[in-house]
Amino acid sequence: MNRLNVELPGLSLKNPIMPASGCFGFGEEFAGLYDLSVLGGIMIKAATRDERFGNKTPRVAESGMGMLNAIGLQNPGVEAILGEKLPFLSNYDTEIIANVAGSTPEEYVEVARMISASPVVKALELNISCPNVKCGGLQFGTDPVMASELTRRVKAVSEKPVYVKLSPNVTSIVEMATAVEAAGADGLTMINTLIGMRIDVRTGQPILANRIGGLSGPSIKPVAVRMIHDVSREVDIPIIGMGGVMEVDDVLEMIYAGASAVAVGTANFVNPYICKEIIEALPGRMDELGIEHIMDIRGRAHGHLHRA
Amino acid sequence: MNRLNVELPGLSLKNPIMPASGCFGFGEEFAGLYDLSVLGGIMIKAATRDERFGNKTPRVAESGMGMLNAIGLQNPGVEAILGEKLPFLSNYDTEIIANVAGSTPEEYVEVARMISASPVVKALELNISCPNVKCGGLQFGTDPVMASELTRRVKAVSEKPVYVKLSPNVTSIVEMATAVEAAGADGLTMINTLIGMRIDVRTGQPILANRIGGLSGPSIKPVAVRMIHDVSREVDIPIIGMGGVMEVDDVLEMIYAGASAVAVGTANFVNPYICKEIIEALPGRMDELGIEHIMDIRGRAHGHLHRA
Amino acid sequence: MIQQLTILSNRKIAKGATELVCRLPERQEIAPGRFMHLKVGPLLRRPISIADAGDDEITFLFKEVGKGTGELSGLQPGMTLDALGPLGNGFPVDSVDEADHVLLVGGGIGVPPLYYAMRKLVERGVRCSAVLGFDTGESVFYEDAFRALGPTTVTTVDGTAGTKGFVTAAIETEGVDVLFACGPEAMLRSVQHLDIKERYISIENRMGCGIGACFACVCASPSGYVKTCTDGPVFRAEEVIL
Amino acid sequence: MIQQLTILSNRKIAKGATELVCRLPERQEIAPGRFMHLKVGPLLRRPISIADAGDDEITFLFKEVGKGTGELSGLQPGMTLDALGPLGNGFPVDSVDEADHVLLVGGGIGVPPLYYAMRKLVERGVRCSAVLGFDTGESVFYEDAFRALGPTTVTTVDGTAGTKGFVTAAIETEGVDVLFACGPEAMLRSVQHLDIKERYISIENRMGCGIGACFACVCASPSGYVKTCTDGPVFRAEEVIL
Ligand SMILES: Cc1cc2nc3c(=O)[nH]c(=O)nc-3n(C[C@H](O)[C@H](O)[C@H](O)COP(=O)(O)OP(=O)(O)OC[C@H]3O[C@@H](n4cnc5c(N)ncnc54)[C@H](O)[C@@H]3O)c2cc1C
Ligand SMILES: Cc1cc2nc3c(=O)[nH]c(=O)nc-3n(C[C@H](O)[C@H](O)[C@H](O)COP(=O)(O)OP(=O)(O)OC[C@H]3O[C@@H](n4cnc5c(N)ncnc54)[C@H](O)[C@@H]3O)c2cc1C
Ligand SMILES: Cc1cc2nc3c(=O)[nH]c(=O)nc-3n(C[C@H](O)[C@H](O)[C@H](O)COP(=O)(O)O)c2cc1C
Ligand SMILES: Cc1cc2nc3c(=O)[nH]c(=O)nc-3n(C[C@H](O)[C@H](O)[C@H](O)COP(=O)(O)O)c2cc1C
Ligand code: FES
Ligand code: FES
Repeated sequence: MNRLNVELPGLSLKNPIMPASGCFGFGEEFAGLYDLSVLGGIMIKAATRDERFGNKTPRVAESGMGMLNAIGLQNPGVEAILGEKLPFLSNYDTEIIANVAGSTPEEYVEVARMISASPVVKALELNISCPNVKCGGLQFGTDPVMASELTRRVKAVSEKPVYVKLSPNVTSIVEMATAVEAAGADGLTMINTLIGMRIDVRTGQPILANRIGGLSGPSIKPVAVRMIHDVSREVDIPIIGMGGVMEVDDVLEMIYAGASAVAVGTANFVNPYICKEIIEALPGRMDELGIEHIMDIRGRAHGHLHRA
Repeated sequence: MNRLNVELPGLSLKNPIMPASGCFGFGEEFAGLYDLSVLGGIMIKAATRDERFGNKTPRVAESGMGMLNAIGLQNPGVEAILGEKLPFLSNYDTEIIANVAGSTPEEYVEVARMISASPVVKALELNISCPNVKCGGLQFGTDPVMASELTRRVKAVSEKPVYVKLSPNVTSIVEMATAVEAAGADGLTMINTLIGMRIDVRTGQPILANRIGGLSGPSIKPVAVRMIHDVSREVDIPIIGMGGVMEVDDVLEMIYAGASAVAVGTANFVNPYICKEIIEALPGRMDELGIEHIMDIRGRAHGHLHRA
Repeated sequence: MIQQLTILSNRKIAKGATELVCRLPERQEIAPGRFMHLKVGPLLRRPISIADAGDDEITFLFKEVGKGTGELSGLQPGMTLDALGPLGNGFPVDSVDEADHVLLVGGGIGVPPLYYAMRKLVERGVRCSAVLGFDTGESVFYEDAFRALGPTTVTTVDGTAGTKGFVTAAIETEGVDVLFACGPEAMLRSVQHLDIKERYISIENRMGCGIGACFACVCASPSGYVKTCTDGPVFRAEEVIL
Repeated sequence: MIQQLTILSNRKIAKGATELVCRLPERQEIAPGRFMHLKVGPLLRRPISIADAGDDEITFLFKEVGKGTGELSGLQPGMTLDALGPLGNGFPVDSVDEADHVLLVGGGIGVPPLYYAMRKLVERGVRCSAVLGFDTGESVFYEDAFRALGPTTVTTVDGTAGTKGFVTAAIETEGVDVLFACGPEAMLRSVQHLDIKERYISIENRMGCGIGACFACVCASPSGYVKTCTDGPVFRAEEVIL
């Protein structure tokens, strides 16, 4: 019996673990370390219409148990991804989720249309929550009207199910979630990074060239768990949870809170084998806790279970 | 020359360091450890109209470098604070800031009226951002219209300057800040805690009896620095910064970001001597960095300085 | 009140029980039942009862349950440990009447503070007996040390050592004047109302500050609430509502 | 690629320079100029160049500047250190022509990888000379070790050892075929366009993953950008725009 498989719109996951977008590139670097086919899925780095070089460096700072990044959606552009990156990933038996970004609704639509047509891509992740780019990204993710309009337009052109990635930098994450659900989102992925800043006391200036960056890692896990918990009570579409997952118990916390699958971001930088290790550790930990199938515990923290 | 003094509405601080509300009780426990007169000020625990017993236990959980608390505004009520707590604090040469909370606007107004009349109290801190109580608290802190209305009503009765404590759980902290400034706030204190949740994987249930709690400590510092930075560019009233301050460089970061004084919360639980130690460490660190007066660096991260 | 302890030894003495002995930076008298608030890697400190103390030595006994206690168990002799304390109110070992018979009831990792309390009582010549409950034979510790001080009954849930059953079943209140108890909440609840004149129980609660300032550790009481860290952790049984 | 190194020694050898020698868990060949991504307390790893390596030993030289390097300096012999690596591309010590004259220019904490590079070149019989710049006499390290390998000039900014002035002032390009340089960005910028046939420079950049996946460490290049961690840290001088 497979105790770890999860069926989600467009995604037949052999286990609920996948690297988070932007934290695994297009898999190439990790393919040298372990067989990517062990992964439930891979959320690849954001694609924009054209190649982007991203922000100036420094692009990384640290604080407590958190990482601040301001990469700025550096990527080779959707055509290069289709031509050079996806063929490589097609060698692996794992579900590819393509992260779609842009500066204008038109760019999102165009990228979604192109990349969703690839047979390698099983679902889209609509990145309306990147805090590190001047135009686009975050403002779509903090206004429910803009977010639902964008979701509708992307859904209209996408050949694959669309998961919308929510920003935690909002007053009501539930309002955002229900808005994009009503607009046709097939699922949600949450959370993206919190906006943060570090200042170098020697210069008095922000450490990041972009001044602000996105906070990820253990620091944000309680925020993620709370938001997944609150949203999963109010929507009927599945949630892929993320935010500070470092070990197997963090995965369970997110699933108890209501997630159907879990993405691992920053932890890949600390231990590049982490996704594989968590997958291997899951069955043993489930035995200890008396969990038969991983989905048995989904949403158990709030007592009522979901369809999806 | 005093290199550390800061003059703010109602507050003549001998140095910019004070314990944050709820993290120092009413000073009694710490008075046995060091002379409270070394402190720039003390932000005392929230006062409500009547005694409150707060939430059920467990009230504390942990995550990464963060603490989750759900105390629930336990306090003896404003009359007991006036009668039993403030007389004790009047023995110390430090500025007392009274934290005002409530479930209804009427309760806030009543508490503010009563406590602001005490000669021991030099300023009020309007706590519109506590995530740990069912009624009141957070909803006043996430809606700019409610926040400004409440500020106006409290200002109308308060005999002392009013600082409004902002919640980070909003889409636009700048909007909240400018709204309460327009309503007459004399200053801002920020940030209160982020909302978070931890789940016990053995039970599948939230660790905190209140389910959610407020996240404080190093985990939230980059969020605090970013918000202080953004708000201080847009308002003319001073900011008392807080959120994850553990050491002297954290204080400097907040002042570079735009704070005029800094409160220390969770760190008091880790090291009850921390406020005193930071105050003692400041001049030496300022020497190393070539800072003559602490206010020389205020807001330097964004290049333009403020009045206030 | 912050002391740097120097690790002298750290070893597992039973299943789920590690004994950590440290040198105190200076001589001091520490009352049984008080605790130290220990700082290892996690943000907040960890409250651990004092299992024994001499002039310049202190002993803790702890169970590895998470990150904090996990790090405690990794401490090597020679390293230092940052301790806030001693904190809280202990067992009233000095005010017990010399003619009284004291029964000490401990469950699992609640046993350690009772050892120190019994040692102090016996030093004063007070008659003591102990009932100690463990899960299984492998988790029993300090049995001989207790026996050296007075009559001791050991119980295990699975019967692999001592009497089979819960500790509460082995309690004999006949002739007992004073009760000291420490252990899981269920055990405390069942000894709380025993027919013994004076009953003291040591309770546990998640803590923040450990010094009475944060209100994390409150416990309901007939008079409102009490704080575990400063009003306790040892309370008169009737002072707390469990 | 994650290795548990065992600390053999850890000592301050000059102002701002601590030498950490570790045992490798297994024999391996490590090219000079590569780095290890070390995990101590902070969340992210810390990139540190390899200052020397033998069959089963590896040496790092680092300057304490923050939490991560602070913790590195506290490691005691016998402890283990979690290291990801070796990572990146090093100096082309094996492809340098045997007839060439290699000049190695290092500044401050940029000096360590050059020692290992020079040792490897000299082993192959390549003619080498070194120019090493430090702040002050107290911060000079490895001077004798370099001299044992070939002609070495030391400079200090304040003139308290060697030639007074910046390292760049002491460079003599006459007859030099290959340049290896590592040091502060200002130094690299001034040696980047020296009139030497082949120039290799090792650059620093804040890193996330260290393996090419996160795009934290990019550097502008005439062809777009390069990643310091996988395309570098050693680059041909004309490949990067500083
Ligand atoms: C007054 C007092 C005395 C204690 N004496 C002992 C002792 O002598 N030996 C012993 O093994 N244990 C003792 N405990 C329990 C001990 O404090 C916890 O087991 C320990 O804090 C768990 O930390 P952790 O990081 O390993 O576990 P985690 O579960 O990772 O801890 C997470 C958080 O929960 C808190 N926490 C978890 N369990 C408890 C608990 N049972 N009580 C209080 N806080 C808890 C931790 O302090 C921390 O803040 C005592 C507790 C109290 C209140
Ligand atoms: C390829 C490479 C090789 C290096 N080799 C050496 C060496 O041999 N000896 C040595 O002393 N130092 C070396 N450094 C610099 C060293 O990595 C930093 O000094 C160290 O990471 C600082 O960590 P910290 O926690 O002490 O300081 P903090 O300032 O607290 O670090 C905060 C964050 O900034 C990063 N950071 C800070 N300064 C630097 C820097 N100069 N380069 C890269 N990241 C930085 C840290 O990695 C961390 O993520 C090298 C850097 C690179 C990129
Ligand atoms: C370096 C870095 C790059 C990221 N790039 C992207 C991205 O391209 N698209 C996206 O949707 N999220 C991106 N994220 C956000 C992560 O996918 C994830 O939502 C977030 O980091 C929280 O998870 P974590 O705490 O496990 O890292 C990035 C995060 C980091 C740290
Ligand atoms: C245990 C606890 C109790 C708190 N009680 C209050 C309170 O009564 N009123 C209030 O305005 N803020 C309260 N806070 C919030 C703090 O004042 C502060 O804004 C927050 O903790 C961030 O600072 P820190 O990271 O330094 O703790 C409390 C925080 C903690 C941890
Ligand atoms: S732990 Fe803070 S009051 Fe008891
Ligand atoms: S550090 Fe991640 S790409 Fe170089």
